[in-house]
Amino acid sequence: MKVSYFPGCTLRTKAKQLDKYARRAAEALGVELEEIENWQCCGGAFTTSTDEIATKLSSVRALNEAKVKGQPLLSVCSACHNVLKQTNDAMKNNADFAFKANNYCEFEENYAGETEVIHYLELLRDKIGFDKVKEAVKNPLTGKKVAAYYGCLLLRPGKVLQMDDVENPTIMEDFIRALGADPVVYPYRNECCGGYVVMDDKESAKKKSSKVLESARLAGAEIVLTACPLCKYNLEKSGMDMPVVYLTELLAEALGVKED
Amino acid sequence: MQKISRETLIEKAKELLQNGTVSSVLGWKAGEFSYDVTPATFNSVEELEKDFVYNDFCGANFSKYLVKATIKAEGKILVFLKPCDTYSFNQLLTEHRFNREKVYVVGIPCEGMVDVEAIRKAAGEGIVSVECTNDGLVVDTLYNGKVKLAEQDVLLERCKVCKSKKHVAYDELLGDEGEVIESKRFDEVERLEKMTPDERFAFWQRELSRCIRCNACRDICPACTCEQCVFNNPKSGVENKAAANSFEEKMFHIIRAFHVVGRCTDCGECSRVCPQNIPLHLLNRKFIKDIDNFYGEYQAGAEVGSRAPLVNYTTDDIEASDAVRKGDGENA
Amino acid sequence: MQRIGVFVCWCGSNIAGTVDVQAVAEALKTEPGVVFSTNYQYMCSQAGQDIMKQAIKEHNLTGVVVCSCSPRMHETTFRKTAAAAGLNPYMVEIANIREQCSWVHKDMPTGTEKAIILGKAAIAKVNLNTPLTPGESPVTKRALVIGGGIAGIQTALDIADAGFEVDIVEKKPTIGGKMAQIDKTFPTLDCAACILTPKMVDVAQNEKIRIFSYAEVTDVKGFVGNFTATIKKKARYVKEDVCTGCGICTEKCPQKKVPNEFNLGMDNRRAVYIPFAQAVPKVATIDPDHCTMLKTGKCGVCAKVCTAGAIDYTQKDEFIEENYGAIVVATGYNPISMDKFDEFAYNQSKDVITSLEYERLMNAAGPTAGKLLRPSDGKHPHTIVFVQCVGSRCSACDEKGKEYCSKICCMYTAKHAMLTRDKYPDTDVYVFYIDVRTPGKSFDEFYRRAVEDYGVHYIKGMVGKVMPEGDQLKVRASDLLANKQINIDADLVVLAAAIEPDKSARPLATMLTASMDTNDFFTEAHPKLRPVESPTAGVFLSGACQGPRDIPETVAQAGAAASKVIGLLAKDKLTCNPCVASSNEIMCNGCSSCANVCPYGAITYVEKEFRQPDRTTLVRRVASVNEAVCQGCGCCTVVCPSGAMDLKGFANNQIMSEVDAICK
Amino acid sequence: MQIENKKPLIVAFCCNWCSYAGADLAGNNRLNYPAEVKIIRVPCSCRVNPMFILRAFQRGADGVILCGCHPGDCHYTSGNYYTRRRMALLFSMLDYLGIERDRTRVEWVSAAEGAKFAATMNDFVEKVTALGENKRLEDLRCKK
Amino acid sequence: MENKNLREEIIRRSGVNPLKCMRCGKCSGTCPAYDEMEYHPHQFVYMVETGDIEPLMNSKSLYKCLTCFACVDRCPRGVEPAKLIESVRLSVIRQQGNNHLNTDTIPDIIDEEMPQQAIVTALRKYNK
Repeated sequence: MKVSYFPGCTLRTKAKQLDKYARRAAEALGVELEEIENWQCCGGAFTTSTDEIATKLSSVRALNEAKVKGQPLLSVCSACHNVLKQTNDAMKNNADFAFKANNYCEFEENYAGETEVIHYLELLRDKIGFDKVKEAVKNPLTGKKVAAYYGCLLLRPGKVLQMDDVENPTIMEDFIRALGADPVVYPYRNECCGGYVVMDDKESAKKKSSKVLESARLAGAEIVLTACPLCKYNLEKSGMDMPVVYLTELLAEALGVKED
Repeated sequence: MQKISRETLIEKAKELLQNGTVSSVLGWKAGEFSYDVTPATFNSVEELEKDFVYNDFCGANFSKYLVKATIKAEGKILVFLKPCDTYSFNQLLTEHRFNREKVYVVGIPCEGMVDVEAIRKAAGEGIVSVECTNDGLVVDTLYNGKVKLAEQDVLLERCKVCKSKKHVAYDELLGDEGEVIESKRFDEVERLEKMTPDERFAFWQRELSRCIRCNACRDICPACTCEQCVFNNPKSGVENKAAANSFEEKMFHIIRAFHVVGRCTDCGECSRVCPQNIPLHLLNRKFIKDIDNFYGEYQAGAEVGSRAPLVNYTTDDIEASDAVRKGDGENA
Repeated sequence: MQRIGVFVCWCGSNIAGTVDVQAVAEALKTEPGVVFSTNYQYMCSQAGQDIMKQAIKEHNLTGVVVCSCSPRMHETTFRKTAAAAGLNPYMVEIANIREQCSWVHKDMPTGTEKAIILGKAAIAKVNLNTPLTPGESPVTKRALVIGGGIAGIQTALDIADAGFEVDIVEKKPTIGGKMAQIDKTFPTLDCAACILTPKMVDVAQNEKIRIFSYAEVTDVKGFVGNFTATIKKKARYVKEDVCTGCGICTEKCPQKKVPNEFNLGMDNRRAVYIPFAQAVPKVATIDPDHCTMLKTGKCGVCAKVCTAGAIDYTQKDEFIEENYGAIVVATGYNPISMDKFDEFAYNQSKDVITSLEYERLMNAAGPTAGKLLRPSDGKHPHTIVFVQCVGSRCSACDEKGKEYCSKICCMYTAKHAMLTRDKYPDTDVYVFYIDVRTPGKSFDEFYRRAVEDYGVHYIKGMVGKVMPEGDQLKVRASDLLANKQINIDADLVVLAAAIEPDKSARPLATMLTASMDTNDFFTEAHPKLRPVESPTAGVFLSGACQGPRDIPETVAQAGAAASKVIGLLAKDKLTCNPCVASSNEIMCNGCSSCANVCPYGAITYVEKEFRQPDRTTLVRRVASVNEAVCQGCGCCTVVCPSGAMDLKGFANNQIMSEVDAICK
Repeated sequence: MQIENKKPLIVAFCCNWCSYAGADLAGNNRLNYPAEVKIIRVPCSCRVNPMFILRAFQRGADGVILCGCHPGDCHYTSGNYYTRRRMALLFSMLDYLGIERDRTRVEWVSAAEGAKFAATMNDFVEKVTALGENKRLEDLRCKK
Repeated sequence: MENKNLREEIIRRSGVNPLKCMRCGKCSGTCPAYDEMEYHPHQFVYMVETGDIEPLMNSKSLYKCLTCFACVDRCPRGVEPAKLIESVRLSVIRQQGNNHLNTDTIPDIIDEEMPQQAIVTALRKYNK
C-alpha cells in the first residue's frame, strides 16, 4: 500500500523522532510513505475566516498532488492533519473558497476536495487494522500503563475531523491495546495543552498542561502518548514528572524497529 | 461497431418463434419504396423471410404499438428495440399501459437512423431507391443519377444528438447493453432561450403557423396512448370538432407538450413524422431541460415506476416567477 | 336546457350603493337559460328566501344564481333555501358582488359592469351544473387506540364510557407507558402510580375495552368510519388467558442477568418477567432473546414451576384483522439518546444519568427501593448537578439534538431538586438552566418553592463539560450572572434529555397517510381550531405523539380526542362532500398519475371488463375514487392525461365556461 | 393601427380556503383594486388546469394570476406544491414561446392577507396594463 | 456608522450568525482559557451582536483563545464563538503596526526545544 505523506516542518527539525519512527513503523507494516514533492509548511493553524485564501494554498497544493497520484494524504503531526483536513473540507463544501483557491493554483483540473486526508492513527485503524498491528507487534508493552493525550487538533471540529467520537474517543486507546499496553482513560485527554498561546503567555500553557498531566497521573498513567510536537513541548515544560512520548515512537518500539 | 443485419434479426426471430418463446414478431416491412418502411406483425417464419426488412430507415419506435398488440396477441410478442425505444417502453410500463409478461424484448444496438427528408435535401427529389452499404448510402434519383451520401450527414435530428445508447429494458441483447452518452440535445433550446422574446415569438409563430393539424405527431407519440385523447373529448373543452375551434387550434401544441411533461422520453418521433417539418421536439426538450434545471435530472423511462416530476414535489421547490428567470438562463 | 332564476341582492346599500342592482338583474335576464331575474333588498332575510322559494316553484327553476355576498358567507343558506323548495342544493351558484365587487370598487358604472360579468360567469356555470347527492358510508362503531400510555388509557376509557368498543394496542407487555415509570407528578407531587394504576385497572375491567398488549399495528387500510387494521400479537410464550400472574416463574427462572428495561437497565430481571407489580394485563412474558429454553432448547424451568400450565414455548406471532370506525394515535415519546452529548460523560460514568433514570432511583419500586444511591458504588450522593436542555433547543448539527423546547424538563427538574432536598437535606443541589419555563397553573409557584423553601441552587448558565475523576464528577460550567466559570465536584449528574416521538410513529404515519412534521411529531388538522385531529379524516391524536406535553395536558387532549371519536362513532352513516373527483372509466388509462398525487389515498385501481366494438371483452386497469375519502381538491384532474378524471361541482367544462363568460 | 388605451382583462383563480378568503377580506376592509380583476373560485390552486389559463388568454385575457395558500399551508396538505411545479414549467414554456412573462403570475395569499391580495392585484394590473393588449397568444398560429 | 460596518465585516468574515445564540453560556462553561480572558466567549458573541466591538478589539482576551474549538463543537446552536474571536482579532492585527507578536522578541521567547509549529502558528494567529 502506498500513501502520500506530508511530514510538516516540525518533523524536519524538532520532532525528527516523530517522523523517523512513523516511517520505520510504516515500513514494518508494509506501507510505503511517498513524501509529497515540494511541500510547504501548512501554517500550523487553519484560519477560520472566510476571506483567508493565500494562507491555505500550500495545503491545497499538497492535497491536489495526492489527488493526482490517486493516494490518500497522510500526516502524523496533529496540526498538519487538522489544517489539511479543514482545508480539504473547505474545498469540498465552500464553493466560494474553492473557486478562489483554484483560481490561484491553476491546476490542470480544478481541485474539489477529492483527496482522502488521513491521520497516522487512521492509517493504522482503517487501512491496516489494529488487529494486524497487534499481530506485527514483536515486543508487546505488557503491563505498561499508557495514557493517550488527544488534545484538540486531532478531534475538533468534530464534524470536519470525523476521526472519532469527539467527547469520548477510543482510537488511541485501541491503539495502545494493540501494542499490548494498558490504556489509561482520564478526563483531560481531550482538553487543550495551551497550544501556541505559549508564545504569548507561558503561564497559561503551563497551567493547562500541568492539569492534563496531573489528571493522567491520578488515573495511574506511567507515560503519556501524543501525536503533536507542540503538545509534547507544552506538556514537558509543565514541570510535571511524567514522560511524554510520540505515538510513533511507542509503535516502533513495540514493532521492534526502534533501534537502528 | 458492426451494424446489425436483417439476417441476424430474422435468425433470432426464427429461433424464438420455433422454440415457442414468442408467437409473433413486431418488425418492419417494406412499403412502396425501400426508404418507406412500416411496422408490421409477422406470425410465421415464412412471413418473416418474405417481408421482414431492417435498414437505416427503421427509425420507428415500436413501444407504442405494444399497447394494442399485447391485447390482441395470444402468446408473447417479440419486439426489437433500439436503445431510445426502451425508454418509451419503460415509461409505458410505469403507466401500466401493457403487460410486460406478454413481450419479449431483444435489444439491438443502434448507430443512428437516417432521415428521408435530409436525403431529399442532399440528393434532390425523385428518389428511386436507396441502398444502405457499410460505407454509406447510395441514392438513385431520377434527376441526379446515383448520389453517394455519408450516413452521418443525413441522420435524423434525434440521432445526431442521441442521448443514450443504453438499453434500459430487454430480455436479451444483440450486442452490448450500451451507456448513456453526453448529448448536445439542449443546444438548440439554449439558442432559443438566448433570443429576445420578440425573436422567440417570431420563431414559434413561423413554425407553428405551418401546422396543418394532421395529428401525426399525436398519433405517433408513445406518450399519447390515451384510451381517448382530450382533443376528442367533448367534455374537456378542447375538443377537436373541427379546426374551427380556435382555442384547440391555437393552443394544440402547447397543450400537447404540457400533457407529456415528465412522460416524454425525448424519442423525437413527433418531429420525425411531422409533414411540415415543425421542430416539435424543441417544445418537449424545453420542458425536459427545465425539469433537469429546476428539480434535478430526470429521464422519463430510465426506470420503471419512477415518479415523474409533475406528480412529485419538494417543500422547497423553485417558485414560478424564479423559474421563468432561471429557465431563461438568468440567475434566479 | 336549464331554467335559471337570478336573484340580485342589494345587501341594503352595501351592494346597491355601488352597483345598480336593477340594471344587473335586467342585463342578466337575457343570458342563456335565464327565465327569471329579480332583485331584493336582503336576499338572506326570511322574506328574500321566500321570494326565491316561490320563484323556484312558480317558474320550475332548475338552477339558481344569487348575486350577493361571498359564498363563504351565505352559500349554505341559499342551498338550504333551494332544497326547501325542492331544488337540488348543488344547483345554486353565488356571484360574489359584494366582497369582490361593490366593496372594492368606487363608482357605480364600474361596479355594475363587473357585477354583470360575475353574474354571467355564475350563470354559465349553472348551465352546466348537475344535481349532486352526497354519498353515505356506514360507520364501524369501534375505535382503535394505538399506544397504552396515559394518553391511550384516558382516550379509551372516555370512549368506552360513552358506550363504544375500544381496542388498545400496546407494544410493551403492559399498558401504563412512561407515567408508570414516573415517581411523583408535578406540581402536586402526587404519586404517579397511585393515580395511574387505578385507571389501568379500570381499563382491564371495562367490558368495552380490549387490550392487545405486546402487540403492534402492522397495516391499516380503509378510510374514516371503515378502517381495517392488522394487529400483530407477538408471541409471549405464555398463554395470556391461562396465566394467573402469580409470578413464580419470574422467581425461579435461572437466567437472572437481563437488563430490566422498566428500570432503564439499572437493575436486572429474569428472562421470564412481569414488568412491574401493577402491570396490566398481569401476565408473564418470556424474552426470546434471553430465554435459554427458546435459544438452546434446554431449561424449561418456568414450565415446570407453572401450576397453571400457562407456558407455551411453541407460541408463534399471531396476526388478527379488526374493523374500526376511528383510530387514535397515542404513541408517546422517549428521551433521546445521549451518545452525541458525551461532553456530559453519560457513556463514561455510571453516575451521569438521565432524568427518567433519576425517577426510577427515587421510586420506591425502583432499583434502589427508593433510596437515593449512586449507580456506580451505591453510596449516597451529597452534591447533585442537574443539567437542563440537553439536546433540546439545539440547532447545531443535524440529528444531534432537537430544535424544539421539550417543555416538561423545567418542571420535572424542579420536582427532582425539591424532592431531593426534602428527603436528603444534607445534599447540595445545583440546577444549571438557560431559561426556566414554567407557564402553567401553579407551575411557577412550584419552581419558586424549590428555590425559596428548599434551597436549590439555580444557576443561569450551561455545563460545558463533565469529567469523571476518581469517584467524582468534575463539572465545569458557566455562571452567567456572576460572569464566572465555576467548577463543582459532584457525586451525581442528572441530564434533562430532550424528548422525541417514539420510533414507531413514522411507519405508523405512513400506514395511516397521516402527516408529520420534520421532527416526526404528528401534525394536527388545524393548529388552532382542530388540534386533536389529524388531517386524515378519522385519525385523531392524543398525547405526546403530537408534541411535547405534560400529564394534565395529555389527559385533557386524550379526552378531547375521545369526544371527537365519540362524535364520529355516534353517527350511523357519514355524509360525504359530493364535490368529489370521479373517473370516467371508458377514458381512464390506468396510468396511476392521479393516485400518485392524491393526498388522501382516495384512488385505487380495479380491473374492469369492457365490451369492445367487435363484441369481445377486454379487461383494463382503471381508477376508482373512494368518495368517502376524497376531499375534492381536484389535483388528480390536472395530472390525468386523458381528462378522464373530473371534479364534481368544479368540472373542467364548468370552469372553462366561467373563463369564457368573463373573457367575452 | 389603432392606439387605444383599452383596459386590460385579468382572470384570477383563487383557492377557496386561503386566497378567495383573502380576497373577501380585502373587500371587508374596503381595500380597492381595479375592477379589471375577475375572480374564479376553485377548491384548491391545484385544481387549475393549464388549459384554463391558455383558454383565458386565447379568449382575450391580458393577464392570468393564480392565488393559493402559502406552501405548507394547503388545506389539502400538498396541492399548492403541485401547483408550483406545474406553473413553473408552464410559465417558463410561455416565456420560451415569446409570451411576455409579466402576463402570468402565481402568488401565495393567505386568508389573513387581504392587504396583500389588494396590493398584488394593483401591482399585477399595473404591469399588465403596461404591456398592452395580449396579442401573442392569440396570434401564435394565426396565418396572417 | 463605522461600528456598524465593522460589525458587518466581522460577522461576514467569521461566517457566523451571532443571532442564533440563545445565551446559554455553554461556550464559557467549556472554555479552557476562560480565566485568562477579560471578555469570555459568550460575551464576545453578545458584544459583536450588539456592535460593542471597541472594547473587544482593545482586549488582551483576543490573544488568549487557544482555538481549541471546544466551544465550536459544544455550542447547541452552531454559533461557533471561536470563529468570531478570530474575526475580531483579524480586524485588529490587519491594521498597520498592530501585530501582536514582536518578531524581534521571538528569540527571547523561544528555547531549544520550542517546535517550529508554535512559532508559525503564533505568527499566523498574532501577526498580519
